[in-house]
Amino acid sequence: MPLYDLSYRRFEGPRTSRFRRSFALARSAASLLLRRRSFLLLLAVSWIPAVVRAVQIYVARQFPEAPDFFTITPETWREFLGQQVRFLPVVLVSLATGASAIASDFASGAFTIYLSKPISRFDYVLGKAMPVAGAVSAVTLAPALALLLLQLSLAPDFALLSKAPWLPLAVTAYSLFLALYFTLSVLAVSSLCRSGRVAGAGFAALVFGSEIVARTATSRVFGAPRFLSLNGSAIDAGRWFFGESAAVAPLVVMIGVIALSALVLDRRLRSGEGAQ
Amino acid sequence: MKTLRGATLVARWSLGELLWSPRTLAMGALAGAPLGLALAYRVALAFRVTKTDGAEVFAALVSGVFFPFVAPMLSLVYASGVVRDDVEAGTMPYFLTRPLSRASFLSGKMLASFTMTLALVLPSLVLVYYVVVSPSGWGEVGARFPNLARNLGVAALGLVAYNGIFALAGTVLKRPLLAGLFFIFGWQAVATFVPGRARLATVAHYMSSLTPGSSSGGVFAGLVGERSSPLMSILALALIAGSTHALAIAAFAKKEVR
Amino acid sequence: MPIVRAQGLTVRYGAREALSSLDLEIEGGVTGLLGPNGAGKSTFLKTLLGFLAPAQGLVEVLGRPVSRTATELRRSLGYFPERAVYLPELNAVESVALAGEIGGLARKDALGRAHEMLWFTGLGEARYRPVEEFSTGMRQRTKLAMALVHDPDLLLLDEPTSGLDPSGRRQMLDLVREIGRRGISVLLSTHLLHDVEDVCERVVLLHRGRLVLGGRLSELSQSSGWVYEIRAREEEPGRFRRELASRGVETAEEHDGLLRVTLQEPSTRLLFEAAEKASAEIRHLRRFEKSLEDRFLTAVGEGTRGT
Amino acid sequence: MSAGAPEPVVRIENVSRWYGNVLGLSEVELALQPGVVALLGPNGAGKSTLIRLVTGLIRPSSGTVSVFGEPPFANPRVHRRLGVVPEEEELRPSAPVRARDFLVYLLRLHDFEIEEARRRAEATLVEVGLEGAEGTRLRAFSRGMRQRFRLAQAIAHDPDLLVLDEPLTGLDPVGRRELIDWIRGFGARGKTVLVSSHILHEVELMTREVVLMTAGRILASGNIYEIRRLMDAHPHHILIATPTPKKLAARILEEPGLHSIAFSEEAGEVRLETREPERFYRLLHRLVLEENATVDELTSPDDNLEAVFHYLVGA
Repeated sequence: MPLYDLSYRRFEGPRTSRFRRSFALARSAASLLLRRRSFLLLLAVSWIPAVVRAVQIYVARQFPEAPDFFTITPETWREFLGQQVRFLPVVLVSLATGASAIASDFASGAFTIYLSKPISRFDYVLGKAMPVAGAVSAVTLAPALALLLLQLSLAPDFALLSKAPWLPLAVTAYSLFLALYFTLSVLAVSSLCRSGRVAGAGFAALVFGSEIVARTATSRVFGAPRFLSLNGSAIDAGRWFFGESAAVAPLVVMIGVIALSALVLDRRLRSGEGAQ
Repeated sequence: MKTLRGATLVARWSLGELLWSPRTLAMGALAGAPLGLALAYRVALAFRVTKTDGAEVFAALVSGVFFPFVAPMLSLVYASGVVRDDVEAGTMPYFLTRPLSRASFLSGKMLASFTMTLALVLPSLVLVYYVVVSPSGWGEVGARFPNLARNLGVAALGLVAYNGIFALAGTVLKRPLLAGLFFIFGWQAVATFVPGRARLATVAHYMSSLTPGSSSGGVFAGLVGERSSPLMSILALALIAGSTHALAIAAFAKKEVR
Repeated sequence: MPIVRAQGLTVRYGAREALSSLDLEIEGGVTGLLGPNGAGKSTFLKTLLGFLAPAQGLVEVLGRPVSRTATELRRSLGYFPERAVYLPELNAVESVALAGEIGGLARKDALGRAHEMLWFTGLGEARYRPVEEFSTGMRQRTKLAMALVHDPDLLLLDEPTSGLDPSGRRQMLDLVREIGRRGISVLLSTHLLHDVEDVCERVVLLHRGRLVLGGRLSELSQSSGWVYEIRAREEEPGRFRRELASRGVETAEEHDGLLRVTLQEPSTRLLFEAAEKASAEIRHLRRFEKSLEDRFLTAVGEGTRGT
Repeated sequence: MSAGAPEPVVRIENVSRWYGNVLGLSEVELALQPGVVALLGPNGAGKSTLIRLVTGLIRPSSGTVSVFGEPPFANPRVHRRLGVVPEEEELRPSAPVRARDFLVYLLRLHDFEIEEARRRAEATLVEVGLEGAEGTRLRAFSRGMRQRFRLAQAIAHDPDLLVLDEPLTGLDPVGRRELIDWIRGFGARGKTVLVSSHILHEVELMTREVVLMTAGRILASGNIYEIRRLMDAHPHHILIATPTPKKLAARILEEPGLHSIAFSEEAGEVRLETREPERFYRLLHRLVLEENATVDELTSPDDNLEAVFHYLVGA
């Protein structure tokens, strides 16, 4: 087998910036995801609520006398984004993209290969976070903006925007905050487990578990104060972004979870580096 | 090596292993969640934020959190690892070439897993009972005691049934954790929610039938379907436990472990 | 200018001191890193990469100090880990190209380099197959390709030949020799002394976290006196040995019939004469240099239990 | 494997084993008598499959395997007298288990009482060179220490049949030499040892009995020199180091039975091939003694296992 005539040559070409290196990590993960039919199916299914909303906008525009259920207000977008969380598209998408992201790198040893290259732990997390945040935005920000465009295209007098010019900004801010919240929490759980499956099961148990505990506490123990599950807080915090008066608890819970996830990620990646 | 002696040896060692494995930290927190709620209730009670009666809170925590969520999750995490843990740890070849039958090895493992779940659930139940009922005075605590005793019995019976199902899954399936999650949050939640006979193929239904005045037993604790008689429920749980443990042992005897 | 320098380097895992005040300089070229299990070889490689922060002392690679924030320094380092590592779900070209991009190459440069590296390591035909289906030998070569793709100046190899059969080992060592010839310095950590004897110019021997032996391989293994290994076919066992002893030749019996003989002067004629006299026939005669293994054993000492 | 010998410790009759459509073993025949036998072959030749069959971890797809006269799969009676050093795998118990406690537990599974189990565990850990590390956690073991523990758990109950799958990998030279000497000693005590490896020059120090495998089949089994003699088709190489290669080569050229000859002045070397090595060894003796030729070194690269391995396996 002629081994050496294709001998080794030195490389004199240009070197890229650190961001481009973590972007390469993200692009590779994204291309793997887009190859999986089950993931594309999940994205498609997650857009169904947006289609329902589009019908609602169309009916409200064509038949002004329709029942007020169809009236379009800025809150329609908050409700839409909130439902993307409650009826699981956001949870399932973050699970599908983030659960095994770091766990499989620990299991396969890929983490060691990446960190032996000239990137830092932050670059690594950034590279792992981009596909997850992108996927979550694909089922929150993208459909919400599409609905906004549909609304504007059908209403020439831009009534909605004149009444609430801040709406596109609010939708974007809330979507990105949701993306940050779910991305960091699923990656933190992923960094705690040795296999992607265990991480997926852990994240699902965390989300459903907090839902059950919160509902039991609220409905049959305390009645009054609404106990907050992971999803519950994400939904209620939406009010802050749409200028409605809102309790501070959901926002505090979300910020707390984000901080905790960042802490867990830093500690796990630091110990992962040494132990590999 | 007589089967019984082997099984007890394996059980004692595996219990030690489970106790010190990192998973017990997470499972301790899970079993402690209802306790956290009970303490929050006491604080709310102290500030007169809520007036619900302690006994009712206990019933709510038992049927709302313990039986549909804590019991099955703990059983899933521990029982589904009866084979997989040793394979992943790389120690399985050491055990399969020892002079003890596969039946006694697996029964030891399953006994350890069941004991571990018992050791986490029962104390938590007793603590929650004490925390929420004691404000209504010692008389109440004594009066309600049979209620606690029955719930401890139902919990133990439910745990042995769940352990059997997930131990079988752990021995036979490639991805027992995923299958277990679908069983808890998918099948069992829906079957106990919709009317009809589907609920007979779940553990939660029988557990809720044995605790009067509770919800339908599943995660969507909603409308209360027809209940099975207590005797039938106990028999059903015992049958589920017995058959699944036996099937697991039969499957393991033939299994070529990687 | 040494490519690696350590001064008073101490690295601890909890209470255990893996490296204890290590002073060491490694020149360019292919250097063997030797030592019994637990001597601190892997720890030393990880410290060079900045994976482990030293408790005391400093370590420099290619003239620049290593620290947790010296990320850019790893651009000139290539690492071949001991563990069986691979990039999940990717084929060989995708794996090596991604490793190149993270090493700082633009996408198209990384793809070009990936193909080049895979042909160089002998994986040309298998480059589009998923790495998860590769045999042990092919995985080792993929690891080498991933370590080389961003063109490092110093290559750190941790047990590159472990798990390979003889032909696989020979091909891996040929690759290491070829890399050395191309001006890339190599630090080869291994248990197999034969690998070091085949490929390395210099050797460094660690034991319990300290430097015990270092220097050029040629100097370390020149022989003292003429020592020969003989195996003879004899009608009467033992007679040949007695004959040799009667001629004042010091003999020692190795296992199953292999004799080790020390001569004062290099002429072997004496051995044939003794064989003829003892009606024996010499079938194997090899001049024996004090092999690296002997130096290793004496330097490390027989009592290396439980490290 | 002489016929009519007592019932062999391990008998494998016409065994094939498939993993789906991947061939593990096809129609393998083998019988093992007491002593040390080395199982050799390139990666993927079927060595591990054969070992997993003998130790009863898997069942044959066809044919029969019997150890001590019984099928070994999940068979406690066989496992009582069996010691296994499994293929090297990560040893990552999740719980912080100590070496001594784990070994005592494994011995208790052999029906030993607690005191006997502790005594044996202590003695075995010292014997394999883990003195002082008995109390260390298995997770913290280095690769070499793990390998030594792997041996300890296989020999602590003094088995009659010891099966080792690549025991040398990961051991440093001191550890390897100790293990080789230990295996030779264990075989000499009338026990049966089956050891697989591909570090050939070290297996030669262990035993002369080999089983050569490739692509799931046994190519040859028996004493290495017997196998070598059977390979007449393959001429013997003889290598002579001499200050006067051309003169010596010219002299040897006249000898009948010479297959081919080459000499190199710079290397100071004569290399010849022949099917009658005996004749040429005698010739060399005469040349040195009567015609004053000088022979510094005389080696036959074929004798060693590596050459036989290459010739047969065609690596």
